[in-house]
Amino acid sequence: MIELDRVTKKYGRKTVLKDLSFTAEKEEITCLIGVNGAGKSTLLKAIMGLTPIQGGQIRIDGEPIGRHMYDDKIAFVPDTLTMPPFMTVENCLRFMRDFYDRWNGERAAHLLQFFKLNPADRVASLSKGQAAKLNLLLGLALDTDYLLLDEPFSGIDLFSREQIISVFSSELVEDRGVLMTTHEIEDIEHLIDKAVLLDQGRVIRSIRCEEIREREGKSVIDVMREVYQP
Amino acid sequence: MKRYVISACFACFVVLAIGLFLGLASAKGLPGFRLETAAGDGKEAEALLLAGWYQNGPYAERVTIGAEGSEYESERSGYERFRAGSISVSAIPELVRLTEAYPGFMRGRTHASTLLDYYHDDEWVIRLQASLTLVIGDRMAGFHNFRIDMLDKKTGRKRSLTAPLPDVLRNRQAVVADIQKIGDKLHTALITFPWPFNGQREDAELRVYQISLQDGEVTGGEPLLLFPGGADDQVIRVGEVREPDMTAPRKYLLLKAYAPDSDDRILLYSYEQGKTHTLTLPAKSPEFSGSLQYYRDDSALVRLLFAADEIRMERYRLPGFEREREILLTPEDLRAETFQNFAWGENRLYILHDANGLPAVSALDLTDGNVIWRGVVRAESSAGELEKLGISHILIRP
Amino acid sequence: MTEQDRFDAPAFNHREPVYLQVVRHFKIGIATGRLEAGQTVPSRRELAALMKINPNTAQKAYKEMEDQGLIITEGNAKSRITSDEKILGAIREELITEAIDAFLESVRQIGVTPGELLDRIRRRFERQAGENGGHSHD
Amino acid sequence: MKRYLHLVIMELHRFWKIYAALAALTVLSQTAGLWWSIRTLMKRVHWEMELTNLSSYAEFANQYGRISFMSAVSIKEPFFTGSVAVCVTALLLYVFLIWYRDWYGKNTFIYRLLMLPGSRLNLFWAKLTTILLLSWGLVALQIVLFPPLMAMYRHMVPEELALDTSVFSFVRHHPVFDLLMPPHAADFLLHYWLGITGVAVVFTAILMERSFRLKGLAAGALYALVSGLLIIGPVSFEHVLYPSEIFGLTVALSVLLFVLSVWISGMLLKRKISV
Repeated sequence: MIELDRVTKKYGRKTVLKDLSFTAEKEEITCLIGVNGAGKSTLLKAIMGLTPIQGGQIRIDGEPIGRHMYDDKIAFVPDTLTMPPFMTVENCLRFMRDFYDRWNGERAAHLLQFFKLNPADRVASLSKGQAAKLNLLLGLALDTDYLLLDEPFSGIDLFSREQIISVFSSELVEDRGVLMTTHEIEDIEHLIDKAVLLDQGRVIRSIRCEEIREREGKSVIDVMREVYQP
Repeated sequence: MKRYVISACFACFVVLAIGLFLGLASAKGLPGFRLETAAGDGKEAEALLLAGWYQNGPYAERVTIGAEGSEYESERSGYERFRAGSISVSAIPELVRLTEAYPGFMRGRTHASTLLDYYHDDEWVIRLQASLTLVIGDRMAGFHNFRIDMLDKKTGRKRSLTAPLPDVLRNRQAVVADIQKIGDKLHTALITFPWPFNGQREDAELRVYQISLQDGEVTGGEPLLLFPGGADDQVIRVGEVREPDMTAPRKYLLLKAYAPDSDDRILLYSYEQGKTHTLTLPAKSPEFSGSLQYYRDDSALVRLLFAADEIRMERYRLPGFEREREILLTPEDLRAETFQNFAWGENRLYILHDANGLPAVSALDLTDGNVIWRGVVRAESSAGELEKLGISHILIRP
Repeated sequence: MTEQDRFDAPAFNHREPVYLQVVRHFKIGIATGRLEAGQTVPSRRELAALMKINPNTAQKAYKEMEDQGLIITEGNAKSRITSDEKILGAIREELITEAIDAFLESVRQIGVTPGELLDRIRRRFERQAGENGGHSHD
Repeated sequence: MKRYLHLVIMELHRFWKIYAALAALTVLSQTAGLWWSIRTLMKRVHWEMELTNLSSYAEFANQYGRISFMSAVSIKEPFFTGSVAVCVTALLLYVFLIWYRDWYGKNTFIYRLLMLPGSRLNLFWAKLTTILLLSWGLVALQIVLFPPLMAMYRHMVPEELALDTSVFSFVRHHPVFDLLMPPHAADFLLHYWLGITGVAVVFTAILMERSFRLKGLAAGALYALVSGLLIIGPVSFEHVLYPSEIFGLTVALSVLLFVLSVWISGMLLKRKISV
């Protein structure tokens, strides 16, 4: 379980996250929803220890975050591919293999085929969709308990998007906890277990999607409408 | 895989190249020289070093040569060069000795100055400092005080005291000429000039104060005309006569004065008797191309006339200036073609000359003028290297 | 008929629980014969991939279907669709009832009399049957 | 250790194109410079000999002196010190770029680097090692370049005019080469130890800036300034301290600064750094 307990994050005088608390369970897909600037990406970075927080605590399976978690606990797929442009796709995979003990080479090879990526292509020459797929591949091929995804569908063509979405119903995310941010919920609404709605650095609503459908006959978008346009 | 191999090769290349470079550089690249004893006691060679230049292609390499071998300036480490060039290391051998023996006591005061002097005997190291003269407008503010630091050599304990300045020094400029510990008094010899200084030192005075090392009480200080009866309206230069150890206990203070168109005068002051006595000696004649120097120890004054083709040494016994002997030396006496340079040592005069085309040094006993030692420079590899070597002067080791 | 054809993902209604929609998808499959009685069903993971749904949802759908007796699991064997005629018959019954309810709900607002409605349905039904028959005779 | 080595190799790989260019510049510039200057000198010699009716090089050497390797170099000095200056400047700039390139551009590699398993201080060590290796690589190149340059000199200058010197003498008497590749092993280590300490201090300042942005920039600049003052500090007490004390103090302070820089950098990377 990823637990955020009254997390506060400031950039200078600007408070980006205010006393923010929520949890994301293992074996579930949790989606952070919010308009741009709601603090979604910052939140993921804070969980990954990529930016310091000024208050509160972040725990993963009860332990505070730290360098021990990068190998087998948690993997992060940022919203852009973060490999140097001079590297080839193959270089990227080797880089990961070199540094991570829990790199799953078989899965990487399988994903490479599935995404139809050419190992000899340079990062600099990849299309947006290809870059997003490689980015996802680098996260998915790590055998970690949790996977964080930042806007995995933004700016990606329709077919790539379908391919990426299909990942979430596959064994690739089975047994893992997925926490992703997005502001385009339509395509994946039926896929997610839990939605956490953020606004101005606060959690304003946290829902279990199937429950809200069953009890109130509302879609996640209906809830978002209620919340964001009262 | 390729990248790993390339990186490893790169690292190996770097280590090998630099290792080879430093390894080869550490081997002595420049020819070695040695000062070999040709006659006399080999121990004499240990007192001196020869300084000169070796022509290494386009570079004139500074080199010092001693009995144990040669050392090139450029082959020394940066630290050694820094050490040699540091202002906190004195160039005066007796102060170097004191610094090495008593680094704490000598800290920050390793230089010689006209307002600072040292005395050193079996029991004590004593330093007297006169605080700087202050000039305010055209007024002389004079000294503030004397400060005396004493180090008890046996216990290593340091004691300091200050003594007030005599009023008379408030309108005179002064330099410290010498200090001597006699009993529990520190005899402090000052040369004073009227202020404002008019460029003429005809009324320069010698004042010797006795400062009590118990309570700092200052007594004495009667003015003694430095050079009575001479040098009217003449600019004279006053200085101390060279001696082997300026910190050693002495019975007499010896000052010399030069003035244009006038004889040299040597003034002797006896600490015990408090009296002065002057010896007048002929100045260097304009025709004489060599140099004239005075040198002393506690028993005699030596007057040296050094020229490339002749050395004339006169010896006067102290305190009466009785002429003891005169020594005359020509290059032939040393089987040399010319005399090149000289240096004073403890009861020694070292003469740099050539011998069959090789650089050589001879040591003269100052007491009797006998040549007691002779050394020549030899090349450790091939004799031909000597042609590129030039010795300029003799250094006395601390 | 491939697995993919049998379980092809329907367009989900976001206002209704996905797992119930999966259950209905199964029921329609059984009713239309796309799924046969006694046939083994895909594993939870396979179903999620086939229908492009969250594995947790697939799990929940199977749980619901087991509760309803739609699929049965015996020991370690793979789950199968029930061969119980009573349940299979009830599915058809339920689907028809559900469809008629929905239909009536929407036409009630227009205000048609039951006589007119039945008449129209019959005529429509016959025409469609005729068209289909004509095609098959060609 | 494994991850550190992988990082070093990757960092080396990331710079290799510019590095190859620097190496090529060094080789070409120095070779061409020496060739050109010896040619110019020999032209002058021939012209002078014709003018003064000298018939042999030996006579010329007697009258005007010989042509040493040093004088050949000094005629076209910019080809030598210039190429060295370009290399030094490039590496000095890279001390900054080696960090900032991970933050800027479309692909912010620092995300990946900070998420690597193992201590984040590995990044610091790897980048420091890279800078040192790159510097030493150029020194090594210069070392292996000297013998061919000397050979070229001997080949182009007639024996009667040549004045032989060893590489070491040339380096010792050349202010720039003596600074960058002192032949005395102790000096070599000292120079590069102080250099690497300086790089560590600058790295720390960069990490301060990366952690606290504008405020960090001020803190980093202050840290670098104070470090600089501390290093040159002992020398300004030359009238009170003995050379051995000044030397010891400088070395001790540099060790202290190095350790402090590593510690601060480690803390910043662990707790304060932001992508």
